[in-house]
Amino acid sequence: MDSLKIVQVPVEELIGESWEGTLRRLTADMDPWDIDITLLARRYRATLRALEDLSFVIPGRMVVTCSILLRMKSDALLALGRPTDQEGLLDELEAAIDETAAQEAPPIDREEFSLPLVRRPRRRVTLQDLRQALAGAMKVSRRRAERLIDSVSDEEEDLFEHFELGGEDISDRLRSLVGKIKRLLSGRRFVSFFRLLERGDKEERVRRFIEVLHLTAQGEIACTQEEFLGDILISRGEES
Amino acid sequence: MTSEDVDTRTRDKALLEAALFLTEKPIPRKTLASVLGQASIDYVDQLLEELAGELAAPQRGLELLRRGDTAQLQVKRTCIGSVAHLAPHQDVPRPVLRSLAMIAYNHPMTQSALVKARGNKAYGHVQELVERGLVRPEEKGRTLLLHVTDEFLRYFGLESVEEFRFHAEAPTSEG
Amino acid sequence: MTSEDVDTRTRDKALLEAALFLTEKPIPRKTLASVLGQASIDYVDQLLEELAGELAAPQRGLELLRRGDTAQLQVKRTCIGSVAHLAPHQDVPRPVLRSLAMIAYNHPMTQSALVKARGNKAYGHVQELVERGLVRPEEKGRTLLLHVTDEFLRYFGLESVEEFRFHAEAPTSEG
Repeated sequence: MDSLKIVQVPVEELIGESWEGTLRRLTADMDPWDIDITLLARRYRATLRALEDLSFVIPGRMVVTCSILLRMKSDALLALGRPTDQEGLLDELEAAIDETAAQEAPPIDREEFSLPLVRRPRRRVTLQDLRQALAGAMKVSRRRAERLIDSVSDEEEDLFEHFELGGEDISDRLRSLVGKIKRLLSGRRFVSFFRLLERGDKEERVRRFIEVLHLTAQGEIACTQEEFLGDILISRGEES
Repeated sequence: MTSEDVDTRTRDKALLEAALFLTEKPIPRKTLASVLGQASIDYVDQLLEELAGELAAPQRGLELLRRGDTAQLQVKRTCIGSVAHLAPHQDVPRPVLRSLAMIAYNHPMTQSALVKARGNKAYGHVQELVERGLVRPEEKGRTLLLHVTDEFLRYFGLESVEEFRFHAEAPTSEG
Repeated sequence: MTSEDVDTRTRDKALLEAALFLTEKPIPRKTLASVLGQASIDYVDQLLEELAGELAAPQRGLELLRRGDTAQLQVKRTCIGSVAHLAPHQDVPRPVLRSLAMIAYNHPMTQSALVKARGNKAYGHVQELVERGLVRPEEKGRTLLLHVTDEFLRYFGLESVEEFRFHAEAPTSEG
């Protein structure tokens, strides 16, 4: 008897069927003196699954019964078959269930025992909200723009002024940077400008940026910037 | 009553429904009065009364819960079973509900006995249940004696705590 | 129609109201059908229609919002101004609303311009706004041109998007 056949049991019989009733039904074709606990456990689980598929409420006792059957099945498999009979099985189950139930809080019937439900109603937004949102958005976007401009102009004032273009070690630095970029690019099409930074301070950023410009001019690498003031994506140049 | 009064009353009833729909907590009559533009409490009561009457019709799924000075809309008990699963913020967490069930079942129950049975989390549960007005603590020596409240009975539509015990002991297979 | 049908219909209307009251999000008709015990979509439609009719009365503060395959109760626009302060949660998150306001103000606006102004999160906002039917994207070269929809105008009770611009530019002290 598989889960399909269980579903074929008239629905009105399944509704409200007690765990004892289910056991009787599932063992009806077995020798009462030789209950196959492995088969029974499988059938019982299939019944539960069928009830679940039908969206039936599954009483806690049926779940307990099933878990006990599974435990008995594993015991039986370990002991290679423990003779039992239908009535004895029922007694044993009943005792086990009473014991389990006694340890638990009293059964809760969902219908009878459920608190009023909490809602988190969300209100629709008003024109006034939309208007305030616009003011907020404008303020934030202005700040964003100012921040970006500030950061660029700060760098120009503080650093470009004192920056020595080139310098003695520029070719060495360019060579080592090309090596680094190639390593970072292995298996990739692009590498972010930020990956080239170690400390990430303004001075390093400007220095790297100028090196990147040099390498771009030499055709060693190519740069794209999709977004204004956004990240610079570096790819292999035509010369490399 | 002039036709303008009728119009005002109509608008106020709509505002009352909107206010009750939007709040997630019981709303004081004073707040409702201010929503209606500084109306009198008596007037608010009249409108609440009317609303409660309309909600009593069997084709309505909500009811007006009046408690102390507050009002709140809630799903009728007869409908809860079919729709509870739709509420994303489930009422009381299941462990808290279990502690409540235990208190009701052993009513009155000492907090120490509850903690013995349910573990240390039960202290938090008691606090939550007291805040919700479902449990009333009474000092008793070094522990608290926990009672369920009238509010508890009303919530579950019970006459007495014994009735809960009776329900709890009924075989589940009959449910 | 037998009296039993009438009773079932009465109960179903109550369940429908309860279900709509409980959910925070638009609820698919299929879900409503299953709340009514595997009712047909046609039947759900009939009941929704009836409910919408009842809510249209001026003394009701709610209305039924139907979009696509879903239904949702919401406070009428005419009432929301008086009760909005009672609800801590709004149905469009603030950052998303800011993006929407910007699109409406600069209508139509390219997605790239929006992202420039609002940052990368704006991609997500646009997606949410499109899903809610408040914004309609139109492909334009490599970016999208964003339009507000008729649904947007209806939601805010506007005649045109220019009206919003006018509102937005009015001195705030009047708001």
